[in-house]
Amino acid sequence: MSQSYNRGLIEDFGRWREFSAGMWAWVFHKFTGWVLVGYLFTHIAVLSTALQSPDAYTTTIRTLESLLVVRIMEVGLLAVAVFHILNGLRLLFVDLGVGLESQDKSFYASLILTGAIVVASVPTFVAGVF
Amino acid sequence: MYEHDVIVVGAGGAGLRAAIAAQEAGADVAIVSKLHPVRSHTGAAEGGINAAIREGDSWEDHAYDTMKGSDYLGDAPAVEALCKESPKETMQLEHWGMAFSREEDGTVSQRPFGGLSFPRTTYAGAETGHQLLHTMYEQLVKRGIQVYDEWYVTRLAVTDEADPEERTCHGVVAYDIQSGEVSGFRARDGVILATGGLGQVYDHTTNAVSNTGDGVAMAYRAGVPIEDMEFIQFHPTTLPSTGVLISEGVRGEGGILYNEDGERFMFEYGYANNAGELASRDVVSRAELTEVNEGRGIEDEYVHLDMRHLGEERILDRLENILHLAEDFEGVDGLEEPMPVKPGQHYAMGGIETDENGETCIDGLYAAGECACASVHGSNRLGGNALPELIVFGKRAGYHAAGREMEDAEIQTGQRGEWERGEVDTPVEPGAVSSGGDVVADGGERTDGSRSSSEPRSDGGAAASGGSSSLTPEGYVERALEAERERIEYLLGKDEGIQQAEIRADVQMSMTRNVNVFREEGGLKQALRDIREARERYEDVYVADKSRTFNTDLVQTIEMQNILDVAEAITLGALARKEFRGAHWRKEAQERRDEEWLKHTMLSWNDGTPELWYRPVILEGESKTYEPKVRSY
Amino acid sequence: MAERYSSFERGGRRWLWQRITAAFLVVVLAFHFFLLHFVHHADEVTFAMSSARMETWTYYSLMVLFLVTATFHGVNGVFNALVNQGLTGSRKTAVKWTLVAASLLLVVQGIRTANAWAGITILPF
Amino acid sequence: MSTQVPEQSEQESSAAESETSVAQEERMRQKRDRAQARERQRQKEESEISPDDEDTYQLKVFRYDPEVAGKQEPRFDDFYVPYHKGMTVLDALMYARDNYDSSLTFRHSCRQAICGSDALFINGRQKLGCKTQLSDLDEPVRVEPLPHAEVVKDLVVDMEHFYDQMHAVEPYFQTNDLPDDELAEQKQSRENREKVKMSTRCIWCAACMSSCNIAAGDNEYLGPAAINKAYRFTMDEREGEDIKQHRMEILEQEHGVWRCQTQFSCSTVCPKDIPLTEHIQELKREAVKSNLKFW
Ligand SMILES: Cc1cc2nc3c(=O)[nH]c(=O)nc-3n(C[C@H](O)[C@H](O)[C@H](O)COP(=O)(O)OP(=O)(O)OC[C@H]3O[C@@H](n4cnc5c(N)ncnc54)[C@H](O)[C@@H]3O)c2cc1C
Ligand code: HEM
Ligand code: SF4
Ligand code: F3S
Ligand code: FES
Repeated sequence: MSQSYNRGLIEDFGRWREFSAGMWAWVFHKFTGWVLVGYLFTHIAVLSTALQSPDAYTTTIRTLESLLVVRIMEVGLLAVAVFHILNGLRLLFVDLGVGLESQDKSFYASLILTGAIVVASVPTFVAGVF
Repeated sequence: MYEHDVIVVGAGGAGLRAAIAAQEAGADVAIVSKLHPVRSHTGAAEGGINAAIREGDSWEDHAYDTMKGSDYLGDAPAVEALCKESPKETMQLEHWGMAFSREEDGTVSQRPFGGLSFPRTTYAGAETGHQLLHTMYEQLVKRGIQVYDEWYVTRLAVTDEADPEERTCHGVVAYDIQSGEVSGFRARDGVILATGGLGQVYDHTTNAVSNTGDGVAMAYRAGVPIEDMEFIQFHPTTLPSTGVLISEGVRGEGGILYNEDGERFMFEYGYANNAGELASRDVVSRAELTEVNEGRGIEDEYVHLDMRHLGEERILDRLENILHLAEDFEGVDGLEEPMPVKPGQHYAMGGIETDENGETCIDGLYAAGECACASVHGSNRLGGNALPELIVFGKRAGYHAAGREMEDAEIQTGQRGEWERGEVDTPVEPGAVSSGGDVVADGGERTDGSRSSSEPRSDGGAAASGGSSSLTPEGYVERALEAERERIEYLLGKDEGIQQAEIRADVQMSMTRNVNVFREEGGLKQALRDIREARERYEDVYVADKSRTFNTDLVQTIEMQNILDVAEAITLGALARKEFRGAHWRKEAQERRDEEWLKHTMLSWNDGTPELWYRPVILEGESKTYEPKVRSY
Repeated sequence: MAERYSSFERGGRRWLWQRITAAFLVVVLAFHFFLLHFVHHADEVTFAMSSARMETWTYYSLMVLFLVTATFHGVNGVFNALVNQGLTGSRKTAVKWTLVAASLLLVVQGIRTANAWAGITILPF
Repeated sequence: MSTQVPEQSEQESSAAESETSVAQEERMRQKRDRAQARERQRQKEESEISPDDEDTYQLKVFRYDPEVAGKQEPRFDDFYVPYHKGMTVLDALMYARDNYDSSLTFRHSCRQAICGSDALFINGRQKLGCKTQLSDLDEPVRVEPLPHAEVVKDLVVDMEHFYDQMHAVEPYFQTNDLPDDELAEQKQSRENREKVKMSTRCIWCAACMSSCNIAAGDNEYLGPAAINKAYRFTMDEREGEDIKQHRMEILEQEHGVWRCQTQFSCSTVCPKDIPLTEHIQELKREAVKSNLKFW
């Protein structure tokens, strides 16, 4: 057909307001997955300071751990990891064909559980930085 | 111009089966359809397909039931062909993978249906038509048969001999709804009409919005007689706002009908003291309308069908889909409140006259499915007999059009000298309006280009004028194409006038008021006057949407003419037939009159002045004659 | 019809491995987090402690396996995501090998670190 | 059931006669009055429908026409439609078209959720117009063409791509063991028919395809409806093992089942309640299983 109106990118991605549970789960899982790979690379980079000398390693870790931002980022990392794990489990069940009818509920459960775990572990994470 | 051996118009069950058969017979076939095939209304059929496939059943019994159900107005050769071939065709569907419901032993399930002496209705849940339609479309995809979908066929390209029986059909003209292109389709071997029902003639119907009787009207105007048009089946329980069917199952399980005053009117007013709500479709429909007409209807429109007393458990178990239908389409919770219902148009028994091979009297023109009348249903169709009709006669028409040898037909088509002429006293002239001026909207124009409307006109350029018979087949298609282009340009060019929606609503209302399950002379005449007036207004019709892209306004405007011609034909037949047979009831004559009326009502367009005549019914079957009996169960 | 799709790739294996690694990671990642943030607090980490753990043969192999699975899982996930977003043709091939290279680098670097802790020097790097 | 039993027609006429009483006339008079009142009401409604009317629904409808000046830039038009109980979005659109603007264009046919022509984007959800009660929606009711499809005009979208995907999975029954007797069926167990039952209900409305973000991003992705169509045959025991293998190969290709990221929107919007995600997931497992066999 020669003439037709293509509503373009906005059409494709501008509908987030209308996303349903499964789509949000997908978006979050993607996001957390990427953050985790990113972290994995940085993590190994930081740890490799051990190759220089034991002391370099210990000081790097100690300095980093004494910074509040790093602690906060760690909490963030925990949130990301916990959500990815929980939703990952949800997806594994979906792949096995278990509980598909309550997929939206299990997504909300992952969210709530993530929140709870993160809040509960904040004290442990920030302990000693102040 | 497009060219194929066989052109099938319409892609419902009948059209798809015809196309597959024509291809099997070696033809290059194409389907032209105003809807994509899977959108066809065959998909709405729920009940099932009658086929004598089991031990203890026989095609003879099926034929007997069908003939009895038809109130002895079916033609035996067609009825017997249907019943003999239905088993094989039904199994063919099964072999194509159709998902029929199954018995424990893996064979297909059958259920009892009204008017059948054996439970021979083969079904697939409550969605037999959907499964049938999709299974056949799948075969179409497999075979790579070409489909021109969303092409609206507007006119047949037929030669213009004075006698319709000498005419030949060379193709069709169609309008591409998506692009606005008008094009000719030349059919080297034949055109098969499979355009389905005509429910949109009424304002309340179980039929789809696209069931506007196009095929019947086009064939009629091209010269093919149309048969038994007055026989329209009404279903007593349809939802008022949409016409969605509420199956007989509700009443079967014990559902009760109440009027506005909460009276169980089937008994209280003695419409059917024995059977009550379970009386036959026509009896219940008439009872409901009597209630409404006498002021006891709810909102003067409908009655209540109540199933609450059956209890939630039983309803959920047996009638769950009914709950969904009432909820989705009427916003009513059947567990909490009674459901509104009223009678709705359901099926047209009549249609394009064909023989049992699907051929019309015009050479190269065939018809199958609901638009055709080989006459298997006579004056009343049995539930479950339409789907087998699609596959049996669709296939026959397909083979025949593609040139496969067929047994000679016993039904003779066309108007023959020896057959009785009919007379009917009409308050206004039926047929084409002959007002002066440049009006192409209402029909064709003379082939010689003159547009003097005082002379008879016809669609498809079939006016008898010398010289043009020398045209080549392509020439005829070309000429029809020109005429159609002109009409479309005219409609789009006109800037003011009246819109089709208004005329359509008026005709539909009048038909529902006057040519419904109740028919009496005064009402029928009123309908004819209304139709006449609508025809006159249609002369001034215009299309407000000027776009060439997906112009549904234009399509509906063209459909409107078909609605007019078909509505008039129904009314003329109803006015002529003074008896009560099958679905046709006349106040003036409330019994069946075999001495006088054991014959088909035939109507020929006759270039704009409809002519009524009668053809005798063929009751002699292969090995027995079906003697008319009282139709009681 | 189906011809359009004649060149198919058996994506099924990678899909399956993504699930298998995920299932493995659930356990190990949880263990990892728990051990390094709750049992031992991160700010108390020293080379010596890490070293002490790594010298245990089982812990060492678990961590290497952890690294390999996480890398596969993460990188494969990223690659899938890009392919799903419409990455095709030569760019796809390029990205694929870049990712493979990056993963190798990561794994090698990770093992070297672990070796440093564990005091293993047999490997050439 | 009869048309010929004489008592019945007598009953009918006697019922009619005895009712021609004073009461009956009174009824008829009331009925005429009511009809007139309704007619007046209707005219009133048509002449002065205003946004604040209690019994009207406001529709915001997407309009676009490549040829008509003023419609080439997409816009939303407001229509105020008088409401009656049971009115669906499709009814409202038809009313607006027949009474206000005959160029308002949308596909529709059956009005009963079986033809699949009127899947629309209604208040942010893919729904069938004919199966959506106005009373279930917040006002104004926003009606748009299906997202992720090219708009032909107003609410009509180009369906070709959807049809291509449906056709790409060899959507027809294939078997090697038909019974020799043309009058005998090829048996199928009840369980098996039950298993494929939901998948056979698809009406090709494309709501699922429109709701799937993956399908939006990858034009070659078969999409939930086509995969479901393939499921219908793959799981049918009447097709043999070799054909199943062949079907799995089609499904496993790059743009096949693996593309699905289990977003579930397809299952959420399907008007026929087909568990699409479940079917896709089952096929993924089938694919893995059949691959394991060859490892
Ligand atoms: C609600 C309902 C339930 C039913 N249940 C049963 C049942 O249980 N058992 C039974 O036996 N029967 C049943 N029937 C009757 C039966 O379904 C129909 O008679 C039958 O499906 C008609 O099929 P068809 O192929 O003739 O037409 P349709 O399926 O209506 O197809 C008509 C085709 O023609 C095309 N077309 C029309 N006009 C044009 C044009 N001008 N140009 C191009 N194309 C055109 C359309 O696009 C469409 O593809 C039922 C009917 C209804 C309405
Ligand atoms: C701990 C348990 C984990 C579980 C259960 C898990 C589960 C999953 C699953 C099931 C997927 C596939 C989603 C899909 O294809 O539909 C996935 C994707 C992904 N995972 Fe994990 N994962 C875990 C840990 C990790 C870790 C440690 C990383 C980082 C290295 C990671 C990075 C990713 C990435 C990048 C993706 C791809 C996301 C995308 O689609 O864009 N995951 N995960
Ligand atoms: S699967 Fe459901 S949503 Fe998708 S096309 Fe079929 S009926 Fe429509
Ligand atoms: S929405 Fe799309 S991602 Fe899968 S579950 Fe449905 S196809
Ligand atoms: S009109 Fe047919 S599905 Fe809605």
